[in-house]
Order: sequence, then structure tokens, then C-alpha cells
Amino acid sequence: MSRSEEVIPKLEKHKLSSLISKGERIDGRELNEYRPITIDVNCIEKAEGSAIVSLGNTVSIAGVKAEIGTPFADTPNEGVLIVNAEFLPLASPSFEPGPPDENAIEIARVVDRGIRSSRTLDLERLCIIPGKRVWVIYVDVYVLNHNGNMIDASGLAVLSALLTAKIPVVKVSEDERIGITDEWVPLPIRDRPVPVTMAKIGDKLVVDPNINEELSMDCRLTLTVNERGSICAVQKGGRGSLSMNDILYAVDLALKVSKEIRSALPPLPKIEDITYVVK
Amino acid sequence: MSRSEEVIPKLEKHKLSSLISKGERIDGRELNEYRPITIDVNCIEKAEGSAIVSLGNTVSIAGVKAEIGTPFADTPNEGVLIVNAEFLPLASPSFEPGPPDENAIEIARVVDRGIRSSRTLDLERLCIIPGKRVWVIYVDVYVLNHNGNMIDASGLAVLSALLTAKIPVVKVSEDERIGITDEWVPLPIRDRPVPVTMAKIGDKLVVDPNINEELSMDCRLTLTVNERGSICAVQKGGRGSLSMNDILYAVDLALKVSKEIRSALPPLPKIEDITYVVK
Amino acid sequence: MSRSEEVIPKLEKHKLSSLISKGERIDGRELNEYRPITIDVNCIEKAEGSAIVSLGNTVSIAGVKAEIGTPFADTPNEGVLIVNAEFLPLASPSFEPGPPDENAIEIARVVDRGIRSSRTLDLERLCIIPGKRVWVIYVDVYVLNHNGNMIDASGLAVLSALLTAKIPVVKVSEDERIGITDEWVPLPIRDRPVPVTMAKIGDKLVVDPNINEELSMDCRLTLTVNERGSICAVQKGGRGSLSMNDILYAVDLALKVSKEIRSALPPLPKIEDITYVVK
Amino acid sequence: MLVRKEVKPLRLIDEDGLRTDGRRVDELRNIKIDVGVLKNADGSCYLEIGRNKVMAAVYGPREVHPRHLALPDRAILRCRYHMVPFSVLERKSPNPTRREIELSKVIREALEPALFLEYFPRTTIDVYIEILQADGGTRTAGISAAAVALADAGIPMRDLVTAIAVGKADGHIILDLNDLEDKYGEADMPVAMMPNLGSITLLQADGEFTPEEFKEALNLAMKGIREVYAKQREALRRRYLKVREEVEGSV
Amino acid sequence: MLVRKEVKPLRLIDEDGLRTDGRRVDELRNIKIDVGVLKNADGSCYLEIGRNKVMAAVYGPREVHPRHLALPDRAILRCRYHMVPFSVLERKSPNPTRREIELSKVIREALEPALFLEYFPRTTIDVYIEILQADGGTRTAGISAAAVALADAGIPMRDLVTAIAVGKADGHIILDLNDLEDKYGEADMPVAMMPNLGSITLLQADGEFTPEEFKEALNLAMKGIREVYAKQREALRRRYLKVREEVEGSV
Amino acid sequence: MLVRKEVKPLRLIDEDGLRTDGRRVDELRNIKIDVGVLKNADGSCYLEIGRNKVMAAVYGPREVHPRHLALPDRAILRCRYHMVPFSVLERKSPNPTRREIELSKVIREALEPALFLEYFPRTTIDVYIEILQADGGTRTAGISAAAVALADAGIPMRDLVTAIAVGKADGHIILDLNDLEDKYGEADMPVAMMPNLGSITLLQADGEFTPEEFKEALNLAMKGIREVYAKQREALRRRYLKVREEVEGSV
Repeated sequence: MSRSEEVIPKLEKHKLSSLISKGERIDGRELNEYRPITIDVNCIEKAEGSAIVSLGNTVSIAGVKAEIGTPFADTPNEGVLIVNAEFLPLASPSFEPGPPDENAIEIARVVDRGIRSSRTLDLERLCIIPGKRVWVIYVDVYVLNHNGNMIDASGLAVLSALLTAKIPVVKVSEDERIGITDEWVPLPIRDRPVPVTMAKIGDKLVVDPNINEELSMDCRLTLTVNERGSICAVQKGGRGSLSMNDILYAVDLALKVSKEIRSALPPLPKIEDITYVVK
Repeated sequence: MSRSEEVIPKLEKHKLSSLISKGERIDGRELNEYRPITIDVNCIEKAEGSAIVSLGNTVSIAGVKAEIGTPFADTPNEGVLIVNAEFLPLASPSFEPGPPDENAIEIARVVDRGIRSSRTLDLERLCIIPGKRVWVIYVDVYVLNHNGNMIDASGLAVLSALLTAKIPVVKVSEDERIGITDEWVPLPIRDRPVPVTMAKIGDKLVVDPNINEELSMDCRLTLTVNERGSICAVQKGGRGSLSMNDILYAVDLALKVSKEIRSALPPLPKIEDITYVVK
Repeated sequence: MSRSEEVIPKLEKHKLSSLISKGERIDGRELNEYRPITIDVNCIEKAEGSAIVSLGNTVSIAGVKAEIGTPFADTPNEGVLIVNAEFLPLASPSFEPGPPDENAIEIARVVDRGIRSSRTLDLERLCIIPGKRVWVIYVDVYVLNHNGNMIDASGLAVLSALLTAKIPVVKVSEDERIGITDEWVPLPIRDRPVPVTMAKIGDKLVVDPNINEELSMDCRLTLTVNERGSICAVQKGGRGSLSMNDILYAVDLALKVSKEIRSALPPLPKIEDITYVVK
Repeated sequence: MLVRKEVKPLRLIDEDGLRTDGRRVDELRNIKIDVGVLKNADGSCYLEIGRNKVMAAVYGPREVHPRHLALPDRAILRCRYHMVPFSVLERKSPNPTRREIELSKVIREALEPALFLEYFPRTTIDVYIEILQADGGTRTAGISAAAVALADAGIPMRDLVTAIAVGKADGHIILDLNDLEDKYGEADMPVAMMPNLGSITLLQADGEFTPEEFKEALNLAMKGIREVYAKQREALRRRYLKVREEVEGSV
Repeated sequence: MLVRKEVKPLRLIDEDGLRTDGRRVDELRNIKIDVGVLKNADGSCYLEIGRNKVMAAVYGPREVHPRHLALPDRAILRCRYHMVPFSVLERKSPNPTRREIELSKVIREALEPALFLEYFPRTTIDVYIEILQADGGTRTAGISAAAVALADAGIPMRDLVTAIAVGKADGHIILDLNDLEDKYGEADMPVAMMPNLGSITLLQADGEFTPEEFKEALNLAMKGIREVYAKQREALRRRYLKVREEVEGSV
Repeated sequence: MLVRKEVKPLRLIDEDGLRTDGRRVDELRNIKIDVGVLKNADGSCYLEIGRNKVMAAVYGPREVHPRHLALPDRAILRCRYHMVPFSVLERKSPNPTRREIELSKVIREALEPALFLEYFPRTTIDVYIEILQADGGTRTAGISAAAVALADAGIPMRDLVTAIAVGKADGHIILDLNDLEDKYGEADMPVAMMPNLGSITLLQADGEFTPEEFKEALNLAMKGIREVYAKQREALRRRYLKVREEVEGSV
């Protein structure tokens, strides 16, 4: 996917900016107000986990596939998590078919860092035979309709799909043969890091920008906040710059908004008593 | 290879179509008449099998290479057949260098389906050590001069190369080491599925279209017919459509023509008594 | 990297050619005079070996990385040498980002042939467990500033990096486990093949052409000469042609110039007493 | 190593003539069609048939990029059939496979006869089909969905295009193969038609059909196509009513 | 199999508050900056910080190829961050990785606020950053080097752009992480600024910061940036003096 | 695992001075040249030398696609050397290898000196060489075939281009290396010339030659080239006679 440069008419941009300078938004929201979130999980039965997330008219779908594979050489006792994002040409008139461009790669990596930094997945529990066989968890996320803030829509879809995914308990024999049992259990997930993206337009920050706000913004800042209220991933994007005050204000805003969003997410699974690998 | 769009002058197209509506063709053939076929086998000594096939001025070359490799996970007791087609830029002024485009991929897949559907190759006999080592049979087919009906020319070249290919009997030791013996035997081939391509021009179907007929056609239909007179692969191609009557007529035509073509092919090898793997 | 066609103004080309026909060069050198060479080795500590080579304003950097990997099937008792060259867009206004084009591939292959033909690296001594584990030696070479004669600059950088590279002695246990010891030793290098490139301009050959001479030349000839004074790689490049006399003159020139250049290279390491693999 | 494995059924048709999912040989799976589900696309359609879940979107007629592809006398039609990685039991690479490239071609050729491309010179009509879940028959589901999305985009058509697969299992000719029947059955034949015109715009097959079976299968395909066609029409009608409601409501 | 292995240190900060390389928590590594080191480029800069070795080159403003990328009202800025294969312990493929593609984007966005692109319509400014050796902090080293190369190329700028990473190790907030601290520390936050304008043009982080730690880290980054900025200015001044000398010498 | 294996011969030259295929050191393999074998190409040539089987086709001078490659003052020459997968004992991937890319370049540069590209501004001449079977010396066989195909296409030439390899085996300088000699011999040197002009247009070598051996090898190459040149001329003459016959027959 490559994204052709989209533009917004100057007049509309001007109108939108002057509204925001007065603390109002073109879709009637408060500056610090997220769009309505809906999350529909387990919609794809052939995936180990799946979720469709809507932020207003921005819609993302994520699916989890689990395979048994080999660990990376430098983390022989850990499972592998791979997050992949692509933009489908059906999602926007400005998307074109093709391999992921820098924008899709940025989203995948920002989402991935949020999950990884917060040690969301307990990768050590996804080790089956140390140094040899581990769970490889793929999460693929696709935007189906792009109306702004694809980072948060993708991050929430990935997280929701992981939260509701199930994998089978595996049985390892003495001679290290692996069998799949009939018992399916949730993934070892310990945190729900929530990305909150804010756009800087004029001298204001607006949360969860829609597409027209994105096309009018100077830059954006994504702060990912975990259950403990810590910041576990940050990404500034776009051509403009931020002041120190912008950033400090954004931290306060993200802490507050992330709590609201988290309440819409599937709950953390109970995983304390699960044995992922039996003899 | 990517194929630039070729065009035929309107006047010529008109002349060709009106001839056909009268039951005549620009090269003097009957509507149901194939071009002369010549088949030259074993022309490439370094290949396990090879054939050059001419349908009039359309020329294809196919070569078989056999390697010992691993089976697919879902068919552990079967050898592997891989058919690959590419268009070489020397074959036509409209071909350009590059990886196979949709047209070359379509040809490879249609040829492959014909051979696979009719269980032409007895893949189970190409298993050497179940789940571990099998014969991998590559057939690569290249059109050298394109004057229409590349599907049939490619299909017949692939089939002829397979029919005349030889592989060595292999010896498997107790500890599963594989040796190559000096005895070379034909591939376990049980059928000769023949593709017959017909072009719809106006309200007529013409068999084995030449390049100008292809450039004038509404669409084409390829019916692959096996030794038992069954249809084992079908492919409609091109922008137009077919009526039910077109299709029923095409079936009768293909059954008849395929018999004539088959008589030009190399015979089926005698394979009943062959042991492909010895201890 | 793809290289857009660079051009030199006709007037300048004319001036340069007429000078050369009088035995003079635009930068004041003799026709058979190399530019000053500087070689700076071990500049990249994370590489096993490295060198920056300047021929006047043409600058190349080469780095050696060594890994333990598998041998090629047809040389089970030999280590593997892989030479890779790319043109960086920072090196010239005419270079563009992208995978290596035919010019970069030609350089890598000419440098590689020089080293290989002269059996510079004793690949058999880089075998660790026959048929299973061998040293894989990667040499990557990049031109940082292109002012002509990238072949020699690259060849000398690759050679200098190899000459100063060190790898650890490895220890192989009875059950074929491989350990890395703390003893680092030079690579088993036995020769220093020196590439000498000459450009044909008018009816003269000039050695070590700068960029303007390259843009004015009919063609170039690279003769690689080893320690024994034998020719171990030849490459003619460019659109023009050479007479028999040109070639014979070039041989004499290359034999002479290569000796001078070799004196600027790091010395051959003492390797007779080295044991690369211990039990 | 895959973690979800299918078990090959002992037989595909039981003594009562019922299939693994309880259907009769000439019965379709459940079909659900929603029109206009994506806001950005000019036309869109979400279609379920059995466990297949397919999204189709249409953009156009619109300007062509790159421009040299534009034709002076008609629109070009471009079509991309794509499966998302988690649509199948074994994760599929997101990159287009040879299968997807071939299917994109035959689907485009199945839709093109229904369009008046000559009405829109120098433009492109882009059809995107995403398979969100696959369970046998995704190409035909994709065609049926794409035709509805084209209609939703207001692109004039000679007729809808409707598609279904027929095949052979345990010696019976069957309608609308599911994944098991596709994999373990004896033959498979996807068919697309413009039902009112009787024009067949896609025809493929693999597996073995005697000439008689082939004709029987074609006739069964027509029956199935008529039923799917009714569902497509009904979905478009619902969409039309809803839009009218919204328009009238807003007056 | 790799032959050079790093040993994970027992701790990153010792009882005296010193780091594995002997630095205090708020101390930069040694910095060396050379300007104008490449003859062909319009501007260039070689920068070392600790064991990082970075080369940056700038070409432009110049004609855009392919031409359709040119913009009528401003220059485009293109940026390529690339690591040579031997810059790291385990050889890196020379092809651009996903990481390099992302970093090229955020570096471009870190430099762009400093430029007056509207002065040069229809042209491109190309920034190439090659990491010759990597030891933690290559993206920030690359930004600082690229800004100097842009100035060397005579491209008008609002301010230099200066970058450094801060992070967390053994519970301490630390300045200018080396490779070990980057790998085994608790958090990492690269920051780029236009120091005189107080504008932050790059901000990324992973690892965990409490809001308080986050603020402390940002303040430490500012301190580090002021120090790097002084080195950039000094290197540009040396270059200017040298060029003046050459010009005057040649008169 | 390969199924056809070559055995490395104990020696390449026997006590009678004969090679593994019975030739003397200065002897060519059998050569067969057919001109005009492909109907679509403007010129074509099928050439066998020993077990090498090579097809060359020429299209042009013709319009250049993409157009921006066209030059205002001369034709461009494009050349593609390609081996089909079954041309060698171990199947070769159909994608162009680095070797094929380099050979395409040096072959283009070997042919270009013979052409008057300035006669055909803004056009391209495309040369396609397919190696159907490889047995040592495919690049030189490809050049000799391509030159004949260029002549068959009626493209004006200063001279034909003729190529052959020389090399060293068991200490002897030998002409026209076969695959075994190429693989197990001590050196290999492909040479291309315009024989009447004495202009060498391709020269490559690997392996080790003393300066004296190098000169001896070059002289042997010239001898071989004269013999191949006679075959090329003869084949073109046969083609000309056949065309004349057909033309006169049709009158």
C-alpha cells in the first residue's frame, strides 16, 4: 500500500482551525473527547482471536494466528510476537495497492512497541521447548475505512484481538514431540496498553483526530498508557513541532482519556492458573 | 514478463470477423480445425525431459527438472509437482522482460490444473521416505514465438516433456540415506489431459485461435479433456461472455478435437512394473 | 542503487581528450600515474576487519563480517566468501537509492573474481566441520565519494579489510558442538591481487581514470595482478573497443603499477602456524 | 506447525443424501448481504455465505493513476481479490499469491461484461475484494459482492453478476461447496452469470466431470445463481429504501 | 552463528552512580564532528558520539526525479537512514528494514520544521544518513549530523536541529544511552529539538516511564541537547574559518 | 538433492594432448547456426556449439518504452542474457541472477561498438538471448548468435561480432572450453571481436595467466574467432539465398 498525498481545501482547513482555536470541533466534539468506540470480538472464527474496532467512521479489523515455530537466537526462552499492519485500498480513495509504505510500517511499529514495552504478552510462558519450539503469535491489522486516527484504531483492534484470543495447551513428550490438546486457553496477557493520539492544530491539542483534522494538523503525538498509568510508548508524527508545554499537557490528557478507553476494552483474562505446556 | 496491450487494426478485425461469420478463417482453416502440430522431444539433454511444440507458428519449449526434496506438510506421502510459465520477450514484440504477469500466471495455473485434476502424475509413487523425502518435479514452459493459443501450446509442451522424462531409481538405506542408481525410468504418468482452446468471435467458436483471432475475440474457453473423455479443467478467459449453447457446443468440439491431438502426443509410458525406490 | 546517466560538457571532454593526446592529464598526472592512495584500516571496531581507501577524492569503505554457517553443497570442505558492493546515494549526485544496479553488481563480481582467482583466501582452512559448518566471510564495500575508478577503490578496500580482519579460533567438541575461543587470528590470506584500471581515451590508455576521464573514455580495462605477477582477473567495460596493442600495452602497465600499489597495502599476515579449529 | 487441523470426513454425503453441514445436494448455505457498509467507498457490500465473510468496495469512475494507463475510448476496470492473513486456518502471507493474481484476473473478466465502460472514457473503476474469512467459494462470493457494490456505486450495468460454485462429492453433483467439499470432493466448478441475460462470464473447473455430469452441474449452477440473485436484489432494495428514508427524513 | 557476543552486564549503574562506560547519569559520550568531509555532496558531516560513526550528506535543492513528485509551492524533503552491514555485531542485510523505513520517516519529520521549503518550489532536498558503526543512539546522531550537513550545504534554517536520547537504567534517568543501556535498560526516549526555538521535532519512546520520570527525562534531554548544540556550532565555525582561510589564501 | 552429478575428471588433457571430449587443444566444438528461426522477431538466430543451445532474437529499431529512456541523438541498445531453468544440471531459478545481470551488461558492451546507433535516434534495439542448454561458453555463444540476429534484422553493422573463450587446463592453453574445462580448468578468458577490424569488444578472465600465457591465449582466441566468423558468414549467406529463393519463387 502506498498512500497518495491527500489534501483538504484551504477554506475548509481554515474553518476547522478557527473553530478549534475557539475550543470547538467540526463534528461537535470537545477538544478532549474521543469518538464513540465499538468493539466486536471473535468475529473471525478461523482466527485464534479477532476484533473489529470502530472509532466513529474509522474501522479496523485485527486477527491473531498462532503457530508453533522456532525462537529468535537471542531470546531462546521466549515466544515470538509479530505485528503487521497494511492499508487496504478499499479503506480510502487515497490508498493504493502494494506493499506497506512508511505510514503502514510506522503504525505497525508503534502498536508493536506499545504492546512490547508494557510486556503485555508474557512471552516466556509462550516457550514450549527452550531454544527449540515456541509459540509464534501473528497479529495482522487492517483498516477497513479510514476516517482519521488509524494508530489508535489499529492499536485497540490488535489489543482486543489478543485479549480474546485462545490457543491450545500443548503436550510435550519425553522425546520432545509436540501434541495439540483439546483445551484452549487465553494468551498470557498482563496489561492493556492504550494508545491515545492527539493532533496539534494551531496552538491546541485535540484528541482522536478525524481525517479532516489530520489533514489540517501541524503534527500528532501518540502516548500509550498502561494499566499502571505509566507511559510505555511515544511517537510524534508529522511535519510540525511541539513545545514542552504541549507535551506536558498531552501527558495529562492521555492519562485521563486512556482510562475511559480502557473501560471499553475486553477484560484481562485470568491466566494465573493456566499451564500452557503439559508433559 | 508483462504484456503490453496489443491491438489489431479495425479493418482487419472486421474482415476476420465477417469471414468467420461465414464459416471461414483468414488462414484457410475450418472453424474446428487445429493448426499442424509438431512435437520434438528430448531436445535438451541436461533436462530430465523436454519438448518443443509448434502449433503453426506458435512455439513452446518445456523442460523437466527433478530434485529430491521435502514434501508439503499436508501431503507427506506425495511427491511435488511445480509448473511454471513465463513469457520471454523474444517471443513477441508485445512482451517485456520482468516477472510473470497475470497472463503467464494464468497459463501456468490452467496447465497445472489440467495435469493435477486428471491425476496425470502418480504423486504417491514419487514419495521416497514418507514425510521426509520425495521427488520434486519442476516443469518450466516458455513460449518462444507467440502466434496465438499459448495455453494449448504450453499445455502440450508440458505434457510431452513429462511423458518423455526419466528419473533414476533411488536406493534408500536402513538409516534413511538416499543413493542414486544408474537405472533411469519414466515418470509415473497415467493420463494425457489435452487442453483445447476455442475463441468466441461473433456468434461462432473457432478452435485453436491464431494471434489475430485472439485479438478479435470476445472471449476464449479452454476445456481440458483426459483419456477417459472426461473434462478435467475449464477456464474461460477474456472480457466477453458465453451462452449455455456456446458451452455445450464447445464440449462436443473439445471431445472430438482432443482425440486427434492426443494421437500426436508421445505414448503413455509403461510404468506398472517399475519400482521407483529400492532398499 | 541505480545510476542515472551522467554527462560531461562537450567542450570539457574535448579539452580533456586533446590534452591526453599530448600525454597530459587535466589533473596534472602522467598518463601512467595513479592518484595518491591512503588506506586507513580497522576503523570500524564492530567489524572483523575494515578499511577506508582513498584514491584522490574517490573514497571507499569495506567491512568484513564473519559468521559460522553451512557450506555450499558442491564445496563441502570450504568456507564461503561473499563480496557485495552497493553505491550509496551520498557518494554522487548521479546515484539514486535502490537495490544494486548492473554497475554495482559488475564491481562486486570483478572484485570477487580477483580475490577468488588468486585463491587469496584459503577457503579450506575456513572449514570447521566438513560438510556441516564453515566460516562465512562477508565483505561489503561502499563508495562514499565517487570521483572515478570505483573498481580499484573497491577492490583495494576489500583487500585491505580482509588483510587486517581477525576471527576467533573455534573449538569443536566430540559431539560437534562449536565454541568460540578468546584467541583471535588473521584470516588465511595468501595473496594480494591488485586491480589496475585503465581508460582508453582517443588512442591512449590512462591509468586510474578520474570521473571526468571516465565520462570521456571509449572503454576501460581492469587487469588484476597477483603477487606472482600473474593476471588473475580481467574486465573490459564500456561501449568502445580495444586493439590487441592496447591490451598488450595495458598488461605491461598493469604489471608495473600493481607493484607500486601493493607496497601501500597492509602486509600479508603470517598464517603458517595458525590452527583455526581446535578440538 | 499448525494448531487448528481439519479432519478429513469419512464421507461427504451420508445415506440420507445430506452433506457434512446438513444441507441437501442442491441447497445453498445461508446468505447475508449488507450494502453500503463502508463510508469512504463509492459503493460497498458485505456478504456472508456460510462461514465466508467478504467485503467488496468500489471506487470510480475516477481519474487513473498512473495516467498513461487511461484509455481514450473507455474506462479501465481494475480488480483486486485479496485474502487477509487470518482468513484461513494456516496464516497466509499478506503478499499477493499467484492464486490471488489469477483470481483477480478472472473476477475482473467476470464483471466486465456487465459494465458500460465506454460511458466513462479516461477513467478507472476499481473493485477491491477482501476475504475476511474463507470457507470454500470465496471467488464466487467475491463476484456476487462486487456486483452489488458496483450497483451501490451507481455504476450503470447490463445486469447484476451472480456467481456460485458447483461440484462433485461422493459421486453426487452438489451446489455451493464448502471448504471440506472443495478440498476432499472430486470436482469444483465456479460459475458467474448475468442471470437475466443468460450470459456466462466466469467458468472454471478442476476435478473430473463426464460430459453428462458437466451439463448437470451447469444446470445446478443456474438454479443456485437464481437464488443468490434474489438475495442480491433484496439487499439492494433494502439499501434503496433506507437511503430514501434518510433522505425523506432529512427533508 | 555469531562470533562476537555481548555479555549482559550485572548492573548498568554501579554503587558510585557510574555507568558501564564510566559516565555519570547525566553525562554525554565524547563527540567529534567534522563538516564538509565529502567532496561531491552539497553539504556533509561526519559525526562520532561514543562508538557511533555517522556520515550525513545533503544534495539540493535540486531537480526532482521522478518529476511528478515535484510540488508547485515548495521543495520536497527526502531522507534515507541506512546502516551498512558491518556497522553492527551481527551483519545486517544491506536492504532497508522496516526499522530503517520508519526511522527515515521520523528523521525527515524531525528536520522538516527547521527548513524553509517554500523558498525552493519544484525542487528536492535529499538527506542521506549512513550509519558506519552503531552503538546506541544512531537516529539522534544521524539527526544532529544531518542538521550540520544541511547548514554546510547553505540551506537556510530556522535553527539547527539537535538530538539526543534519554532513558532509564536500574531505575535512574540517564542521558545518551549506549548500546548496552539501550538493550538492557528499562526505557529509551530519543528527542530532537530546535534548541533556540524550544520546539521539539522528534519524540519517541519505548519502555516504561511514570509521568514524573517522563518529565525528568525530558528535562535531562534538554540539557544534553544544549551540549550537543554547542558542538554542532563549534564544528560549523571551524568549517567556516577553514573555508575563509582557503578563499583568502587563494586570493 | 541433485540427481545428475558430474564426475570430476582425473585430468583434462591426456597423454596424446586430447581433451575429455576428444578435441585437440586448439580445436572448436561443432557449430551449427540457423538464421531467421523465429517468426515474430525482426531478426533471430539459433546457435549450437557443442552442447550449448542458444536462441537470440532482435527487435528494432523500434519505439522505446518507457519513453523517457529514449535519447535524442541515438538509439539505445538493450540486451538481456537469460538461462532457462532446465538449461543446466541443477535447476536455475527463472529470476535474473547477479551473474545474468553482469553478463547482460558486458554482452551489450560487446555488441554496441559494431552498431551505428546514431542512425536511429529516439529508438531502441532490443537483443534477447536465451540459453536453452548450457555447456561452457554461453556468453560467447550468445554474442555470436546475437550478432547474426542483428544482421538478420537488417541492422547496419561495422562488422559482425564474434566471440569464443580460451583458457588453461592442465597447464595447456586451450580453445573453446566446455563445461568441465570451465569448472575444473585453471583459467577462462572469453573474448569478443569485430574480426575484420581487429577490435576487441569483450574481454574478461578469471583464473591465473602469466603474461606470456595471457598473450598466447589471446592469439588462440583470434584463431578461434576467425573460424566461428566463417560459420556466421556462411549461415547468413544460406539465409540470404533461401529468402531470395522464396522471393523469386513467389514472383
